[in-house]
Amino acid sequence: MSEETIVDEAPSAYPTPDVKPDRTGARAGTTSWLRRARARGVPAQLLQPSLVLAVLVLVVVVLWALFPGTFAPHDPYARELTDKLAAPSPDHPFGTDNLGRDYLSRFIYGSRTTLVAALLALAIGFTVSVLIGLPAGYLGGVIDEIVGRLIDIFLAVPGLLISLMLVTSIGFGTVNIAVAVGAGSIATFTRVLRAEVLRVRRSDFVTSAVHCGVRWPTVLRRHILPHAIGPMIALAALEFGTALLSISALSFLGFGAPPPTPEWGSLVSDGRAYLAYAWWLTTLPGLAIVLVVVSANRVGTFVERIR
Amino acid sequence: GTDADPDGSSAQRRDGGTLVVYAVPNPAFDPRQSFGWLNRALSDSLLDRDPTTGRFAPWLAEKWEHNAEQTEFTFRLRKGASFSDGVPVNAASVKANFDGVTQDLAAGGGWYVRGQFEHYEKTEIVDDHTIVVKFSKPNPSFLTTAATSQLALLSPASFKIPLEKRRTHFVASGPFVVEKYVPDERLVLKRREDYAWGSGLAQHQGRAAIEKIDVRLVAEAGVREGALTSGEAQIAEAPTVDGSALLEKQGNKLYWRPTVGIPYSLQPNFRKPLVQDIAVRRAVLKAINREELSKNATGKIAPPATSVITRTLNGYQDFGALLRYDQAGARKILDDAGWTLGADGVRVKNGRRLSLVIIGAAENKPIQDAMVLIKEQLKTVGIEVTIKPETGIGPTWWQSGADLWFSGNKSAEADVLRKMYQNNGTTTQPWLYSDSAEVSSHGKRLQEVLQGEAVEVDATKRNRLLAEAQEILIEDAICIPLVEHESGFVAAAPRVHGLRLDSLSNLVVYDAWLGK
Amino acid sequence: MPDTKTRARARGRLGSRRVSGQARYIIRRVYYAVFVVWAAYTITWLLLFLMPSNAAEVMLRNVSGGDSAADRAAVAALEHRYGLDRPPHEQYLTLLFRAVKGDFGISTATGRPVIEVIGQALPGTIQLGLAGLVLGTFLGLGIALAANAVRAPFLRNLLFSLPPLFSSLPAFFVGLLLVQFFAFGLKLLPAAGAGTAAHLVLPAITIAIPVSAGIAQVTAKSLVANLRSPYADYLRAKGVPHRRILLTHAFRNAIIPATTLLGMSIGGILAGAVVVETVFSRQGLGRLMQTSVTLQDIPVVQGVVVFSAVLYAAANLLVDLVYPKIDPRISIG
Amino acid sequence: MVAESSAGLVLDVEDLGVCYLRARERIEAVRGVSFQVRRGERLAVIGESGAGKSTIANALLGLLPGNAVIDSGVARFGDRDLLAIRSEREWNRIRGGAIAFIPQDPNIALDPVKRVGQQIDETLRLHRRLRDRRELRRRSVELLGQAGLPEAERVYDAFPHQLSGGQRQRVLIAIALGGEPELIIADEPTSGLDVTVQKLVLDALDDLVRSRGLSVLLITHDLAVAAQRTDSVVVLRDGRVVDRGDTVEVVASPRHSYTRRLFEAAPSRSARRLTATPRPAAGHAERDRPQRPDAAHLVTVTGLHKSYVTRGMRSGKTVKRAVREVSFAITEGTTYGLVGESGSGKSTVARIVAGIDRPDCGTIAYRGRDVAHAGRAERRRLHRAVQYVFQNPYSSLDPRLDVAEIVAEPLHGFKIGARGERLDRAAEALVAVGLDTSFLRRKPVELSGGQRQRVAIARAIALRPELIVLDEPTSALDVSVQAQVLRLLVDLQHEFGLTYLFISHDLGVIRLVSDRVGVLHNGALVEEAPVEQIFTGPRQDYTRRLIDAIPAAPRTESSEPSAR
Ligand SMILES: Nc1ncnc2c1ncn2[C@@H]1O[C@H](COP(=O)(O)OP(=O)(O)OP(=O)(O)O)[C@@H](O)[C@H]1O
Ligand SMILES: Nc1ncnc2c1ncn2[C@@H]1O[C@H](COP(=O)(O)OP(=O)(O)OP(=O)(O)O)[C@@H](O)[C@H]1O
Ligand SMILES: [Mg+2]
Ligand SMILES: [Mg+2]
Ligand code: NI
Repeated sequence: MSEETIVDEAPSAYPTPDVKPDRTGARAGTTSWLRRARARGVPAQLLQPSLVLAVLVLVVVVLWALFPGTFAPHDPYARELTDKLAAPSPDHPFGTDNLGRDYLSRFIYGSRTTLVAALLALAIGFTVSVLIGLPAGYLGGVIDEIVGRLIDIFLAVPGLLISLMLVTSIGFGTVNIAVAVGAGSIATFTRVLRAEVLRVRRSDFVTSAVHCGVRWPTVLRRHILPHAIGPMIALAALEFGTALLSISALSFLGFGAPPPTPEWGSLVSDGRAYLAYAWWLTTLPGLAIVLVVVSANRVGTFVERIR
Repeated sequence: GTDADPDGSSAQRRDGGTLVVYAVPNPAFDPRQSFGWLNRALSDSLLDRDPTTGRFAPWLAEKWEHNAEQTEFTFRLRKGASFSDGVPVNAASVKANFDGVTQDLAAGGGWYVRGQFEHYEKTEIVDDHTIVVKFSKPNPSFLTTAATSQLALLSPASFKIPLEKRRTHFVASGPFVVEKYVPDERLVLKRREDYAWGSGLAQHQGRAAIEKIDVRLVAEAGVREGALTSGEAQIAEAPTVDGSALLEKQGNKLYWRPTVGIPYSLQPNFRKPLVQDIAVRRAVLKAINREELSKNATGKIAPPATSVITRTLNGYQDFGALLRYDQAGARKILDDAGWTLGADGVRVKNGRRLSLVIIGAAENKPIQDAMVLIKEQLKTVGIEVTIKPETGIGPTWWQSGADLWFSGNKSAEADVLRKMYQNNGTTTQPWLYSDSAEVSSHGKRLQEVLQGEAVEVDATKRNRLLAEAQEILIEDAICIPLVEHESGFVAAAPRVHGLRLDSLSNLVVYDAWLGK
Repeated sequence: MPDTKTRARARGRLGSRRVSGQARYIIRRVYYAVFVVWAAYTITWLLLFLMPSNAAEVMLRNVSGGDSAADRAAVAALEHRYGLDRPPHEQYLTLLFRAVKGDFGISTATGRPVIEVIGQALPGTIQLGLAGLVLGTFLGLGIALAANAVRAPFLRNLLFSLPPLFSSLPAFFVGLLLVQFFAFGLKLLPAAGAGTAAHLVLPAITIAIPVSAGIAQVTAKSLVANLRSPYADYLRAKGVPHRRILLTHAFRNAIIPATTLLGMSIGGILAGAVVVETVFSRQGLGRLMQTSVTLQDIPVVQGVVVFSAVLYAAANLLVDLVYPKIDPRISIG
Repeated sequence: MVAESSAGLVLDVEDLGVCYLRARERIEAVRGVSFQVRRGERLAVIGESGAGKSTIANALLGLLPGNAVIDSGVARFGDRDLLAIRSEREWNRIRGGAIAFIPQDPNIALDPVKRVGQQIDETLRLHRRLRDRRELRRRSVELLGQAGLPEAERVYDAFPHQLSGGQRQRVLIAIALGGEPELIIADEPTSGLDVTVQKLVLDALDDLVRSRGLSVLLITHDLAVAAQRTDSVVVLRDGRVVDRGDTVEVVASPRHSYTRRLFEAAPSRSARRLTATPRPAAGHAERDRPQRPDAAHLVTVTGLHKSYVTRGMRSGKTVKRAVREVSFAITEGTTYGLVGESGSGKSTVARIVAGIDRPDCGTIAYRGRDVAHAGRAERRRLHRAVQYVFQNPYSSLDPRLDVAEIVAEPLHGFKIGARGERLDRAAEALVAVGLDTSFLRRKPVELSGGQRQRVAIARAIALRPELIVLDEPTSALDVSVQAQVLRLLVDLQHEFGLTYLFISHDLGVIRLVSDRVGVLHNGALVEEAPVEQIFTGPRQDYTRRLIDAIPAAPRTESSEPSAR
């Protein structure tokens, strides 16, 4: 009857306009995301002011993390006895704390611990989920059933509580909270990956490959992973912001690196004692964290969109 | 202060009102298991002791006396006093209190009074209001302890409650009772209308002037200070050093008293090979600039320590000369001991880096700041320090692997030294030092002195023994004293009158009243 | 009237099928909720069982309060008292059996039953969570509707960028900022504590912000999709004005994913409570968690985690039960 | 041509031009289109997919998407120019009122969370200004009755998901009537429906239009619908009018070559089985047709059952019995056609026969060996002999691989030949399906639908299989492309001696390629016979309806696609 019924989903699903068959070929939704990015005119998109700003912020912070010594105006541990609890000034843009230490320098040095922790958390979440989610989603059966249930349960307990429980067991410190946050994010990653694998696995080209006698490790490597990894990368970009927040929160609660090592969360927490009369100690690092997280999320949504 | 009327005048005393206190959350307020101003609001002791003169005053006991050997202490109890559960304060209930100590000791508690009860024999009831407490050996420090909250009287029923639970659930005879307790959030105290047994040092008799005390338990000093500034609270407990200066400028009054007992010190974990080395401990002792700690971390309310006990204690002697900041001396000690400076500025000996872990209370900002400063100071002589902030550090701190514990101790008696440093062959304090020569240059002398001091009835002789103990502890750097931390530190709004601090430097609110 | 009679009959026919379907539906959802709680309990037990530190020693040091060392005998006694010396599966089964009866053990920090400690913390968190949830829901739905209603591109972009901004705000920062501004600056609201409605305002706002971010994001996205969907096109072709399409059609449809999210955001609220209750010194599950972690009070940590799973399961059960009322497509089946 | 009387003119469109702006690209969707609709007239706009039909409808309803620009034209409707209306409020008065719209897919056009009654009431509220609930209900139920729904009361209180597609489409008709329109614009009003329901709905619409004297602008690509149910026709190609006039005239003698091709490409009721194109070089002996009755059965399917269990997040466990008790046999070298409407279980059977899925019970004997319960090695051997071509050429090719890799995949999978050899065989297969080797390095994105399906077929034949299961291999393709692919399949069958299991929902297509036909209905095989017998003497009502659904455009002898 009709040559248009390409969309053979259940009738109750409401396909949005972009699900409509698109004769340019993007229809399967599995096109290489880079190619699609180019086709959609990424250069123009890249020039959005908010995106440029976000990338700039991230670049600055990454540079801070890489070469804190080059960017910090002062030694993060040096105390200037005459400048205790000094308000922000050109010399001390973030002011100084009760020991007379330059807070901006401490923040810049804190970028290293915090960013490294966030990246470590991401790496753990990502790697473990690939190790679990990929075979589970592909092989199905009992393994997948168990993994699916585990994900359900871990999602029922907030990630932060899982992290806290792990911190209780493995102790405090930057690496430990990174591990705990990473472990807390495994469920999120695995859920997305598993869903992607299930989706790709059901697609005709995978069925076809299996039917063509291709063995399963090859199917995983050649057909499934390349298609399932796109959403994972986008998720990782978004989860980076979340990991930053969780790590700052744990550090704020006092489970991070011991003093005097600066961390973003503990800097805000240290300033709390002077909340009533030294606003800069909480407000400025706080704002800076917000800026970085917003930037990370902005870039994350961008990556997700061009996927 | 700028009050036209001194606080002592009772002519202007106003009755009633609610006192809002922003206090540090404390998981316990049982006087026998904790310190703090709440102890004195909720419980009474047999005696009181003037913090300045050291004279005893009657409280629940009208009269007291002891034999010459100081092994028998007789107390005549005041009539009419009662615990808030209705049980009278009489011979039987007081006996239950002393017997309760042994019970607590057996259950792993009662640490504060352990020294005083090592030779406890029994309590005899003479009549309904007279008891005799008997020890098998002289106990010269007993009365001093009896006059603190550490031996506050609880209703006999309280001893049936397990120790852990008793931390917040007990019945005593104080001027206030707990009306409502929300852990970590709020504590509401209500005055006892029938209270009529104030201490002899109190400025008034009868019930307290303040009807209710609304205690908000807030961990952040900044918030506590803010609440006082914004008028929400009348008392902010433990303000920061910098904050308190500001609060005072705003017209608030600051109350504190140097602590009594052992000043903030570094206690070595003698299980760790690095601090077993006497040279290392001595170098640490010399390389610390106590003036700087006091000036930049703990504030003027915490002067540099001059001995291993505070100057407020009987038996204290000034060893400030031994505790002088002496970088060169520290370097020399280490050089002599074979610790050579490595490439990274940290000393090494036999391939072992001179790297120490210091553990300290995470929730205490001055301690954290002081540890940061110590880290810097020790670095200049080639000792690396890692800070380990922890909450609720207890006896197992040495299991955390730390080399040094940043801590202090409250006690009204110099006998606290014995409690801390006696090494009686048991394994109750496995982190303590051994008497071996490499650890101590005085052999078993310290133990002899401590055991002798405990039973020495003659005050002059006893002080001499105590002085020797202090000297050994400092010379061998078995305790590395830092600063005499403040105690009972609060900032109060100008309208709060009648606050004072007791012999254990705890704030007493019984006499307080609220002006306009 | 014949009209209403046939109508009643028609309703009845559809209705009776729905009842039996719904009974089965409810049983299934309850069963699932119980499963989630059991599994959460088991997993936390497993994780903590693998934990290196010794619960009995932690307990003893809290009891003694000073610094006498953990006596081996005392530790052994405690271990025996808490059954820590028995084989793992036996421990697990006894504990599970006790947990079913509401006994989650004894808090090592306070010596009180965990269930009592949690029970004491619960009202504070429920109060805070409900306030945050209600505030967050209204804020989120408001933002989503406004974002789809306004025409000015600038305002529209601004409203659409609010949810991602909100979800990037660390709760500890928002809380401190609010305290600084409203409590210390304007002296309008108390900075910490609990008790009165005034005490609830700032923490509730802090906790509502991430909740509203999620709801606004999902609802706004869903509204956009619904407004672009064929039925919205058709409504336009029917001559239905935009505002009516938005409010009476698209909104009803967009609420459906938001409802699911509402159930899930319980987890977020509990996680937020850890920070918010700490910042505002309120008693609650979150604060309890924070202090228990620092004091290594293992039974309480486990209790809170399990309890958060209970709350999550309960909230989602509730959502599942109202779901058929919102989405008629669910009711039969 | 159209009579030049302006009397009774309802809609007069002149020189309509619309283009879409898309990422620095200008797509000219409609150019210089003019037509008129008179009172009581039914005008068909026909054309291939993408010809611009919907664009015209949307332009006339003021519903063009934001990136569309009207370049030129006037559309006089009464005293207004529809293209000049800018005010949203004015549009809302006209849409659903004087001009009613019936959308393509009834399954997704109704608000899923509102009762059907409320959605009819809405039109009455907005356009007839009715407020009283009881009155609204009475009128709505009446409209539902007029739209041909027997259980109007029940339908009024139902939610859309509780109705069938046909019922929903009639609800849309009722809504259209609610505004008392002068003109109904219907954009492919039945293409979302099953063939068997289409007729019912169109009949209901026809009756109403005739009894009320309404005008209809019917957009369709279904030539049979246009031929049977409209008075005049406009043929669109690439946005331009290529042919127009009285329906009967245009259908009888299409003037434009495009129109002719449009009609020719569609398989018809009277079409015959295609035979292979005679190739001079082919060394194969022409096979006898119809099949030798004594030929061996390659595949024998007996008592096949298959159920699907779905576990929804909220809806719980549901069991769908997709196939029950299906038995048939395929003779070697022939094509077995499996026909049935959407959801009848065709793909399920196909996947089981191809060894992709296993049946719940029943046996499949391949050359006498049971494969339904075979082990791994056995199934692997089966896969070599049985290849599968998917319905959707857009999803069955991995977009990341190039054509060479795709076609060589089975060779790779079964470890046949060395690397270079595989490439040669892939190229060979590609040539066999009529694509030259320059396609080897292309990615699927760079191919048209027809080319993709050829690649998929090339992949299937690369292994030289015995049986190819073709699951609706042409239903995603345009009619003209469909004809080419069908011809290719027949030629390949001849050349390689292949056996086909050919699946389609279109009996017309089945007739072109099959020797024997099975009719599936709700998972059961309701009828099974040689192809001619199905057409000459269908025993089941259902089969008859399927036959009726084949486009029935009258055609000349020359329009037979098979050139004998
Ligand atoms: N929103 C849009 N943006 C860009 N191009 C569009 C848009 N809508 C349609 N087109 C293009 O305009 C042309 C005409 O499309 P239109 O939808 O009118 O075709 P149609 O004849 O209705 O096709 P079908 O039978 O598939 O519905 C096509 O090439 C299509 O790709
Ligand atoms: N994997 C599956 N899980 C659940 N149900 C399924 C699955 N595959 C098919 N079904 C159901 O089984 C029935 C038969 O499906 P099948 O795909 O065989 O139909 P079909 O005749 O090929 O339809 P179409 O023409 O739409 O392709 C349908 O009702 C379908 O919804
Ligand atoms: Mg169209
Ligand atoms: Mg199919
Ligand atoms: Ni004054």
